Amino acid sequence: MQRIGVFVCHCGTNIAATVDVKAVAEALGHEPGVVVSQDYQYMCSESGQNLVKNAIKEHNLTGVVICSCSPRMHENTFRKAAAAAGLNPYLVEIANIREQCSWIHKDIATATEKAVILGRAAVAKVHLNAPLIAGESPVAKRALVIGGGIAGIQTALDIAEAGFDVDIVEKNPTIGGKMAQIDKTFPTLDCAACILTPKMVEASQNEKIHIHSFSEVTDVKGFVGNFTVTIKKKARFVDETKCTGCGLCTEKCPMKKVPNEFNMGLDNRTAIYIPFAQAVPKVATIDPNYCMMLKNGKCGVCSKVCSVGAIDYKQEDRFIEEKYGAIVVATGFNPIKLDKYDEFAYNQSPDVVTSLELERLMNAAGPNGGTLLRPSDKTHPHKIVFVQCVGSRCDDSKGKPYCSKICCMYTAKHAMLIREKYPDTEVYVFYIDVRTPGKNFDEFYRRAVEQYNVHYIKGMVGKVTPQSNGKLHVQASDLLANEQLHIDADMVVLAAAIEPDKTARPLATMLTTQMDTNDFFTEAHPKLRPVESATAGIFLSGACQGPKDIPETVAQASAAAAKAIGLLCKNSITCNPCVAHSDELMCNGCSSCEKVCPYGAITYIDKEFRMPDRTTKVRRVASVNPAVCQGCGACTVACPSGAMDLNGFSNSQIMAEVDAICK
Amino acid sequence: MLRISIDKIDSLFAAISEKQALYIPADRADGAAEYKKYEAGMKLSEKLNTVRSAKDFFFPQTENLVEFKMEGKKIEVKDIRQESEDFVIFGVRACDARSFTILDKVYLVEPVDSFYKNRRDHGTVVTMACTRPSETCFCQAFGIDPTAPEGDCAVWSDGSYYYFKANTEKGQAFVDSVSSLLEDGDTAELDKTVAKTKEIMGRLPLAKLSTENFGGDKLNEYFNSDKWGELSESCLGCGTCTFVCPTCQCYDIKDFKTSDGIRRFRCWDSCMYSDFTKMAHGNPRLTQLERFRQRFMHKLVYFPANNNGEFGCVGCGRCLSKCPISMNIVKVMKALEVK
Amino acid sequence: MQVNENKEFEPLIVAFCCNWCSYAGADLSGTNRLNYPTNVKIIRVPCSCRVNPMFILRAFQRGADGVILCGCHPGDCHYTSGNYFTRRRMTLLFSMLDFLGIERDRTRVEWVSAAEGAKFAATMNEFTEAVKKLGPNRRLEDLRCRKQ
Amino acid sequence: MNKNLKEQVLRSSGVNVLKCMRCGKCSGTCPSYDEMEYHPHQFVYMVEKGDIETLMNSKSIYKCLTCFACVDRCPRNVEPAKVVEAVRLAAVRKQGNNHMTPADLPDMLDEDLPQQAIVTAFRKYIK
Amino acid sequence: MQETMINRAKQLLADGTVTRVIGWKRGEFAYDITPAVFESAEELESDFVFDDFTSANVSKYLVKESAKEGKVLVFLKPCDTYSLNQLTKEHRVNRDNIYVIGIPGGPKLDIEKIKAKGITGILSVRNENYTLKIETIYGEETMPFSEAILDKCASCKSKKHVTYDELIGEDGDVLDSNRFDMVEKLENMTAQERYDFWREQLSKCIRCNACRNVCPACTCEKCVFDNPNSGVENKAASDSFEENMFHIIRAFHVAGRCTDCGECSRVCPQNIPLHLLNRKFIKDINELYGAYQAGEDTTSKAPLTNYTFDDCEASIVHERGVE
Repeated sequence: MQRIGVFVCHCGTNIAATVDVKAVAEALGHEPGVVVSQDYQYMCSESGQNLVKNAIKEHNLTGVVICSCSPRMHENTFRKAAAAAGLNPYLVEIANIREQCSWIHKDIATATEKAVILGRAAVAKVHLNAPLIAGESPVAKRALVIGGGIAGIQTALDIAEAGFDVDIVEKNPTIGGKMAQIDKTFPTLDCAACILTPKMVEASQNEKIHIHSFSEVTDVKGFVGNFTVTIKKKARFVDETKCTGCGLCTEKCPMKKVPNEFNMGLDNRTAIYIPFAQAVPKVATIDPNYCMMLKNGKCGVCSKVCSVGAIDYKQEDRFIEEKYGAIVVATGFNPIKLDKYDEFAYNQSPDVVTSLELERLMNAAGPNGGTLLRPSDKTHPHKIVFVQCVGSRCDDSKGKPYCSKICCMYTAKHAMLIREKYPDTEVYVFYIDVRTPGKNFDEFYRRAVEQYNVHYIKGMVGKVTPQSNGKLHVQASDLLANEQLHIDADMVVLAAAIEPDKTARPLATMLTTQMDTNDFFTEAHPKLRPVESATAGIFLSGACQGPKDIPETVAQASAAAAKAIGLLCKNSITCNPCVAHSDELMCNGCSSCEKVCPYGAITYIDKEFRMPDRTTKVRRVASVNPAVCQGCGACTVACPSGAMDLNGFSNSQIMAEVDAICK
Repeated sequence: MLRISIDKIDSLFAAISEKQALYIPADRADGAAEYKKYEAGMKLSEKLNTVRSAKDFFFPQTENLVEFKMEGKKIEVKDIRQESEDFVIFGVRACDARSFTILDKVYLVEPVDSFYKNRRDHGTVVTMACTRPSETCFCQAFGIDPTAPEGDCAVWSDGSYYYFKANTEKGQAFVDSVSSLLEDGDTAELDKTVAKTKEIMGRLPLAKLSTENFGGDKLNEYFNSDKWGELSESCLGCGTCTFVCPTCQCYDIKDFKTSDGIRRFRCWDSCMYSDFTKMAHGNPRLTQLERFRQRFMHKLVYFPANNNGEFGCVGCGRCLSKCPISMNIVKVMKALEVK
Repeated sequence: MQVNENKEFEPLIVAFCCNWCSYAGADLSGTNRLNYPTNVKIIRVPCSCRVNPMFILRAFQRGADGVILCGCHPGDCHYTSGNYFTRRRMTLLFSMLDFLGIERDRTRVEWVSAAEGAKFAATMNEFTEAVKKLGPNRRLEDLRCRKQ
Repeated sequence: MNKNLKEQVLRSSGVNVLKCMRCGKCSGTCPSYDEMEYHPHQFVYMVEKGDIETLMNSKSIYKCLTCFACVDRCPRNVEPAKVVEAVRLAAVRKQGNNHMTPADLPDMLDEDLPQQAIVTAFRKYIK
Repeated sequence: MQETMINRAKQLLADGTVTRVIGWKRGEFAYDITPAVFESAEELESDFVFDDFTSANVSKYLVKESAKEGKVLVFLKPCDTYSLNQLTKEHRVNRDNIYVIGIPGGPKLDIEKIKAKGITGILSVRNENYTLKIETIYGEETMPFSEAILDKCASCKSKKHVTYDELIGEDGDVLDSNRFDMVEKLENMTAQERYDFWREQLSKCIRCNACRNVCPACTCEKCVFDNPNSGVENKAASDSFEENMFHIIRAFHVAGRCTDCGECSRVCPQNIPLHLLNRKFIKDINELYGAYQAGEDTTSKAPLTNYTFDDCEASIVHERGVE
């Protein structure tokens, strides 16, 4: 038999002025199961709580109903009080008779009647409350960072700084990411390599950081605090532990016509290569698509010249498995492919380039050693047209619907750098809007216009036509002058939209994190939890969550690190006990619940059941991981058999409330 | 014999329904027949039978038994039994008429079911002889003569007249109450109709179905028969057969929480349902095979064992035409029979 | 609720509110002393997606005259996607009730954020009025539960 | 502003002019730009403002080649050429403003002009 | 056709591909055909039947049968293959343990429609050039084949087999069916008319659960209506509310999962057009969330376990209907 105590709070006059609290206590005292019903001035006060605690002990209560302010206010207070008196904290229910009764009603009679009904619903519910015990699960003290660009490096450094081991998985032979390809950074114009490479070195030298370059995540199992991740270390045919990065092999390799991806294919590299001088790890990699030794067994030059014997043509992909407490996704972005934009002649003329290609063309370590020359004839361009928003803000299948955010600023940077270095070059920028929200951003853009005399034209380029004289005919509109412009340019630079890296989507599936329709990872809350994914223990760093410039990326990377550190600091995680659970006897294993679970908390197991005729039958049934479940209840409604229920808000509890209210 | 011309039947119905509630089989929009409370203009259905049997009048699908009023912590028990009104069911076929005899053996023996008795006492059963039996009919197997139905009063039709004959006191009272509308007449035409019907009965596909190898003493022959597995294999476990059956009598008692108390009611149960006779300790029939067997063993063996050889089936054929997968007592008897 | 000859019909409204947005929004309308009728009784659920169609039918069975479901605005769900499922489920359920001839104004879904105390109160006022106009729920009530 | 006309143009073109983000790519791409008094991007904007009559009275609408370059290249799928065609249609449909009467026909007969064209024009431009 | 099927089944039994065959077994009369499992050539030879009355969708039996040892052969009509796919998708059957032979679909006959014509004492039914010759104890009767076909066949949605291991006969196409006509008609009525329509229909319900138990989407280990802890359990409707609730919840539970096989209406002893409730959901789903056919494949996301950011609001129900 239930022994329920009801405690009605006056909240000074906040409740008592419009609700006859004595009458409420009296009425609820007559409810079945209620053994004590009292009212008090301030139930949340020390003495009010003592009243509750004493009643629990004195009457040996099995449930407590507090009629007071919103549970969002003091539910925890009273749960703690109950726990202190030896009653399971989840046997406490709150009837909200302040915010949802006394404060909104004026008539004492009706407000009192409603307060009684709300109290009765809480009593009905508490009859069915079960004691819940919050579970705990241990936390593996190691973090995984997926992606070794500036976001991943920053996150790893911050986590390592806090004293935790952290692994970086980078799919390319070196960390550094897109930032390593960039020449200068806005709005300060400092050299990207000069600020990035020290961080790369720092990461490689930090004892706590373990870099798995040329590697990929192939499987993720487990949940917050307890992920098991399989990492594929792709064969690079060079023993990382032996290679000193001397580069002799790359000099001697006879296969020299491999498009150099680091330079956006604007020049060539050898089949065995180190992507760039400051690569980390500085280890050679053999490209099996071009290496003649790997393709037909004829060559072996690199092996012969290598003084430490690091070359290993027989190397195979290796898989390692590691446990992590937290995972940070930092998979970054890529410019979109421009094949569909015929009007800009990107595929027709080498002198039409993307902005990232321009970065390489202008970089001292780039194909032209830092001198800006037209890719076609290596002459100096005198007229350059920049086209903004190529593929951004598009409502069609060719492009992306969002603003890529970084293009306005880097285009101003490019224009300025060109005008600075080559004052004889005329620069036109065709824009739809110039977006410069950011510290010193607008000033930077104004400098390009005012100080460097870059021609900013509001309007879009309609067409670029390569001419026989090597010029590019640019046809565009100048909306403010209301005229069509025709410019014969030497080069055209396209600000291609950026998109999440292609590896992100399969990764999201493995991580059971959500993505938006553009394949950007979805944050747990767009305002308040911007660096966490909705899946506990998975954090988001950098452009994988949305377009970002370097300062924003670094800020988010550190924020994600802070969140990960917060998790790793704990020895164990206390789980919310109000989680879903499945009645295996009733579960059909139909997977409906799994499909609506935003957290991937539901898995299926084959379980053996004893059948009525004493045979056994193996059936697929759902199993909820209480450490991952957040208790939303979506699964309970998706389940047709009602096998899935939610602790603390069970079907029977909610229906008891409905019944009590409708009585 | 007392009779009334078919075209005057409306006046007879009107006269009956003036004194007490009258129920007749009438056609619904979907073509099926069901018992409806007579209202002026309603036509007697020409269908052989209704989808639901006539047992509903004495043993309705749900019936309130008792109420508990609750106020705070006080509980008050309320007896809600009321004396039933008098009523007449007209046009009950011989099979359904026999079903009341079977139900009586369950509900009117000690302890008497007061709810059933109340209705039985107040209801007059007016039966109607069959003229156009269907291929699914097998009442003959249970010794029922559809041309001479039981019931308080039997009615025959020869196409021009309805003929009346009281079988019981209640039936006689009924005939007396409408005697002003009846006239005496010869039965020559009727005798021909009856003879014709009897001839058709002999030609029915199930005319040869016999119960001689079934009965109360056949428990050992059939309980462990290996046929049950095969027969029950396709059973969906729905309750169609039991709910259209005029003799199925099992019920479950349930409580319903109303706004101010509990209403205890009973409702039909089906031995085909997985929680049939489920008790605190568990369920004695855990598989569909056992539940399926229960239904047929009950009708063909257990019931006769306890009721002087009377079978728990009247051969109305409803389960034959309504079972979703066409598994029925005839197929069971034929498959099971050990000669 | 009963109809009394000399008393205006007072409908019973059951409001399911998600803990994170709408329940907080209801609290806010209390904090700001924004009145809405006592007819509305709130049941707290973790997320609007916890509301099973059975709960809604249950409320009608037991004597509710209107049922309203409040959750976070689409895109703001505390559990990221719960209210998207709610939206589909309730659209279909309400459409089915409509198909069965149940008055459509007896059911509603409204997105109320934790900041929209005023919207919560306005919604409840409006909904109560709409249900009042319909009169007592007769098409989806259980006579056994009707108050004497 | 003539609301009905705007409605008519929007309906017959099926274009949502509110999608335009004023990038001017249509005008940047238009081969007839210089022939026009009002250019494609202005077209879209004028329809949005409801200033249809000005357009109907402008020769610009007949300068559009309907090459669909603007439709193809518009990043927002606004389809300016369809708006142009819709305004032309609106002009055609305008009662009392029909460009031909049966009496005009004999003068128009020209041996270089295919008869088909005359019949088509006649059908199109007469009440 | 029947001969071909029996021969193929015998072959597959003989070569050990399968150990059992699910098909239909002839009954007492022309029409009372029972789904059955056959284990030998002899059984097939004597009892297997495939004709105008073999309308039962046998896919649901695979839940039980595919869990047993040995592969089972099943003959599926096009509509039945949708059911099997849906069961496969929901992990209710072991598809690897099933050998599906696709067979041509209906139209199949509805004995109720023949009997509704007043024809009784039926001894045999022959289809001669789409005229039914019905031999009865009261003499021979005839009626057009088209007037006796099952409702579910009259609004057939597809002649295409969506899953099979082999086919007997040609595969057909997805059809442009008129299956939503009646739903639309009801939608265009006033709320009062719809209410009256459904009251008349649902008040006939005797809660025999035939609709639920025959439904290939209703394979719950324990149905909420049988589970005393669910809060909605009941055995018989004591009030019209319970009649409504049962059918609303049942339709809701199969929404987005119902393949529209039409078995529910076929087996209803009270002729309640239950399929209209399911079709209403199908129609709504198609209109609001894009065309979706449950059972068409085994991978696509079901409409109720899926969403888009710009789904319509529930208020669309208020906006579109007539009053």
